[in-house]
Amino acid sequence: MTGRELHWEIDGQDVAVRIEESTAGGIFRFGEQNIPFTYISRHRHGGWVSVDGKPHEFYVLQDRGSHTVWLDGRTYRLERANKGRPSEAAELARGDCRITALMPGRILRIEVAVGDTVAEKQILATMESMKMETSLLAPMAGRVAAIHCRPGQIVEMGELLIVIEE
Amino acid sequence: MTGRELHWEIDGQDVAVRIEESTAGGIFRFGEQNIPFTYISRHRHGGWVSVDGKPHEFYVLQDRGSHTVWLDGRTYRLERANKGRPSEAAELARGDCRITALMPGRILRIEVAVGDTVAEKQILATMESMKMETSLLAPMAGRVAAIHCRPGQIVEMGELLIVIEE
Amino acid sequence: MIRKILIANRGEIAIRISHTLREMGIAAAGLFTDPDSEALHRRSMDEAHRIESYLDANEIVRVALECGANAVHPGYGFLSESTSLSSACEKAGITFIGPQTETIRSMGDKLEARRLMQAAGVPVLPAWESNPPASEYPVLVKAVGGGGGKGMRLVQKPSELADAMAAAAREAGNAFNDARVFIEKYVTKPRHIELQVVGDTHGNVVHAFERECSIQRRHQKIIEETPSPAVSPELRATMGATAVAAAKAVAYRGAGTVEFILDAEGRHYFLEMNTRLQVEHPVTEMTTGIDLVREQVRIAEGHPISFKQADLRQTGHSIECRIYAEVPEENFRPDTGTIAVFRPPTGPGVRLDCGVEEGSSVTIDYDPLMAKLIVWAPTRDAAIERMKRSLHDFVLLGVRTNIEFLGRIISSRDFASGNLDTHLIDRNAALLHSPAGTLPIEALLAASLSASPATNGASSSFSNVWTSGAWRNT
Amino acid sequence: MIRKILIANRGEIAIRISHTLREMGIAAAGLFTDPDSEALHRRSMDEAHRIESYLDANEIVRVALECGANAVHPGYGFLSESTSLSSACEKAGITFIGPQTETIRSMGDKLEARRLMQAAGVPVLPAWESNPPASEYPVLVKAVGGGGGKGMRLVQKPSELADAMAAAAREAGNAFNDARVFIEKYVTKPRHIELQVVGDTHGNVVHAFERECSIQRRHQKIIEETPSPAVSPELRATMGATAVAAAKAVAYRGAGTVEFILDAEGRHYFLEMNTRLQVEHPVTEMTTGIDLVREQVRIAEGHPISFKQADLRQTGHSIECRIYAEVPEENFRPDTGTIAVFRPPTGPGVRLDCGVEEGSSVTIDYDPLMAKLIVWAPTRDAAIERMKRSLHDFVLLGVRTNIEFLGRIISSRDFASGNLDTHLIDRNAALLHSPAGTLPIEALLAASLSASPATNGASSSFSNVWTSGAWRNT
Repeated sequence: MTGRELHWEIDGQDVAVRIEESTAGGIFRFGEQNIPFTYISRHRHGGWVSVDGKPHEFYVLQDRGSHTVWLDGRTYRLERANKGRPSEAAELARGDCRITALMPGRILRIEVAVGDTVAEKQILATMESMKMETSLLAPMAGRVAAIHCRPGQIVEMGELLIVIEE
Repeated sequence: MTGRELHWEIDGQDVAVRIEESTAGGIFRFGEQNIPFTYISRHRHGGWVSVDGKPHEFYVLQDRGSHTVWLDGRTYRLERANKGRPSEAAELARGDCRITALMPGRILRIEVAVGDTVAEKQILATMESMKMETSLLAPMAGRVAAIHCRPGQIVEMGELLIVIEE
Repeated sequence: MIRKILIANRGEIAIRISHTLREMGIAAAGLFTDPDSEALHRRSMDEAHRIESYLDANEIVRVALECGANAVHPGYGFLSESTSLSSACEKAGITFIGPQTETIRSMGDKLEARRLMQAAGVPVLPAWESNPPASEYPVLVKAVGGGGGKGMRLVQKPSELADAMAAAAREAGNAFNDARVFIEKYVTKPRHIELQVVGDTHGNVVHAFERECSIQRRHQKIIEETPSPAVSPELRATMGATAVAAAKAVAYRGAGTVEFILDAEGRHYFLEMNTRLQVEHPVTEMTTGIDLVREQVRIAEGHPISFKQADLRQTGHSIECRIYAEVPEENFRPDTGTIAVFRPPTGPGVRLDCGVEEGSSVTIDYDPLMAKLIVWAPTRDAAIERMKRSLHDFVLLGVRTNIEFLGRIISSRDFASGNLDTHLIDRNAALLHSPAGTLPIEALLAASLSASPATNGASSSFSNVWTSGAWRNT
Repeated sequence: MIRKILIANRGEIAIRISHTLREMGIAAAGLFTDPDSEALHRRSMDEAHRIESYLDANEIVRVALECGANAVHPGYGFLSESTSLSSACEKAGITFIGPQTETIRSMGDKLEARRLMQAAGVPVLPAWESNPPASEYPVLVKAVGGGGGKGMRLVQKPSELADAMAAAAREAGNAFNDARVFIEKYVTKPRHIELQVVGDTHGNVVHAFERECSIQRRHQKIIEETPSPAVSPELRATMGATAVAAAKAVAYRGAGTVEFILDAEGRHYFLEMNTRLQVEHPVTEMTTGIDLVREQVRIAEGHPISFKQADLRQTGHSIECRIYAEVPEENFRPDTGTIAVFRPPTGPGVRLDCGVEEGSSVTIDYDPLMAKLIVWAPTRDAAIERMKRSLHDFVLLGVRTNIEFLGRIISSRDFASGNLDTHLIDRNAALLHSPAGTLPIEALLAASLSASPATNGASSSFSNVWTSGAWRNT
């Protein structure tokens, strides 16, 4: 058996789990619980484990540190905890307000310019994705500090588009 | 473009082909023909190529030198040619007669012993596979020279079971 | 005699059409754009040709001529309801599988369609060109050339009308190149019921019963079924006769759909006519046994309809769920990605019309509809249970989907009761989110078994980890 | 009220039963042996329990008691027609989903079944215990306890009878522990037509029409369809009434099948009764809309049959192909291996009842049936075309299959004409082999693109490489 410890961030908490496993199965330690599991089979993206006599099918997909888990017909998203270091998200979330792309798509129009004063809910830009348009609204009143995109540009989900400062 | 030459054994002949390809496609040279092809997509076990404007889906599975090709709804079996060396099959196919397993399965009974004289079509052994029984018959009259299996044994397809000599 | 058909579409509908064509012994020619160069529909055709855009009628007709196709099937969406493709086909001497250009044109103009229907005795909603009586409010401002909720505004009181009409006209002008708007009576709890009709070149028109399409998000259907729990045999006969009258009024040719609003009092009103194959046509096929694509092709060849009204019968119940690449929890934003795991459900009464497979990319370029899951069962209750089971078994990872959201709607009490209307999802916002705060420990185990040693930082949205009572400490 | 059912079977049928149970809200408990520890059916259940053998009735009942299942579904094969399981269930107070033990016993004894059927007015073939008149030859020697062609001998003339009876008795004794044999009139060009019957505990019996099962290899059905092209409405009514009379004669409970031989003159004779769900039950489900497993469970719960004879109707045409891991070219020897590529067909009218997936192992331990591909279409011709298309689209690599062989039968002129009998495959030996001597150059390209640099020696069986005329030298 080999053992390893992992940390998950659940509800803002760093949760440690430990797996001791051989090829056939092992023990999953979580808090004070010791949960035996056995593998029924494995495949490229997951497998079947038997826990307490019940088979559970799972698929897990890793994408940039985020884990999507499909288990018995439901999907869960899990993030690894970042022991010690404050997370990037926490670093950014102060001061000005950053407008990011809500979905991957194409910027159609930018309705403001750097230096403009904007009201809350004012339309800043419009983007299109899969034949649908969405307007990006100012989440607060302020001044346009920066524009990081231009009309026609293809943007990824989460990409920084516009910065508003108070 | 990179090029490589391959040899296939087709109808007992060594047939040479040459592929010059880049990631997008290439040229397949066979005899005096030069056939351009382009990849539409690739996947783990094959892909789609466009030849002369027509898309062809294929899957290829390699198993011990043998290639199974699924192309457009039909399956083909191909063998690589063995340049120079005489094939193992040719080496063996003289003198005595070797009885091999016709299917993977379990040996049920062996009806003869080493040294026995057997008649043509005499039952030598019985094996079972997936609830079906098959008898192995002597393909010629002769003497049992060797028995390489025992009742209860699981055998692979093609495994040598019994040798009959003239 | 049609020998080769160019399918001027993509995705699941292009593949579904190709299935029938191959079964009819007709060659299926396909189209693909650069973003679709590896798309499954390109690879499912007997041949496929590269084009710049699925919206360029001249390019499509040119390809048809070059590849020797003597007919074009437009599918749904794209150019299926544009006169540009049907008239370009006509000029080129190619059969357009759909109604006459004139039918498409007149039904595409909501005001003209209203006039034609009224003249044919089809009930329509009260409508005005401007200033309806105050007693008629709320009213709906609608685009004459519109669809899909664009150029539409709900107006609660007369003082808001002028602004709403101006805004709607602007939107309509941008979207449809036609800024005309009109005002229609607003139905408070509308059900969306549509009738499938089929007409041939010999003057025969029959209807193939109704489809209930009330479950919508962003004015787009996501769950359809037939029979409708709201339609009695008497109402079915009445609405069927109305739909046939509507189709006869425009000498309808091929497969088409007459959409109605059914109000809370059970009155039905003509909404619009879709002059093409409908996304949700499979539920009609599952309950009547008709292959609507085969029927379209046969009618285009000049054959009479292969069945009579009296031959048709609704058997059992069928439900369709549209599987979208989208995130319902985030206002249904479309998602993109590469499908890493694709394991569709199987078994009795399950049909999948599908445009993707493992390895397929879902890009921003086109509609996020990936597949349609259709079930059939003898009763509505059994069909609901079958759909629940099938959605539960459907694994699609690599892009986010509405599969679990559909499962929550199908499992909801409102859906089970059959008491549907187009606002059901708006009213049940809780359905948008998966029940929060419960992470089964098996999911944590699964993630832990698969996690690589490296760590990344971010936050998770589960409020606690749920554990069953059955764990033993060892 | 049944809460949990132990499915005493494996593979596709165990999974198909679990689908219906899950849709009924009944827990599905499964069984697996060591060779099946990674089998798909084990993983498709709500829970699964390890056993030594699917053939040990006591072990199965013990598992049922331990896991709290209050019913056992035997599927087909294994213990489904053995009285050991039904009586062990009875003793343990567990519901056996099938007929009474006495029905299984009497129908399992071919002589007693004949007697019962004759008394009920069901036509049977002439039979003798010994020495039939010389004018009746050829005759068939059959095992009383037999099935699947074991203990069966065709005898052409009286002088061969004694030897044949001795050999058949020896074989029957070994196979069924019952050496009794009898002699039956041999039908030269027999069709195998069976009637689906359903009976309940309230004395109701209805039939759900026929299935034609004449396409067989090694006395095992491989293609089944309904309606039978040989059965006229009048014959259907007659055979249906006969089947109902047969079922009533044994107070039949649950779903069962009455098998008939239909001779070249259109006369039908009772062959045997299968007291269980049939492998080919899906074609009946596709054309009648009945869920036979649901009906079995409801009847076991004491409900009356959920339909009346007059409610039932055959709609359209359905064909089933059994997908085996075998090599038709090599006398149908079973093959084993791991499924490396599994891409089943999809689309309208296609159903797959399947026991494997990518990565599944097919071992020597059990029957090589991997899946059943079932299609439905409005007409027999359309169903044939749909089956051709579906078989063509079915990719299954890693183990050899009969998929292409099935495609050749389905595409044959004999099959299209509907002029079937149980010797069709023997008569058309050419169907066993794929058309030899033609290797498309694209296949050589595909192999070359995928080949690794290493070389191995062996020989290939293609007599030449086929090239189309379209290649250009560049």
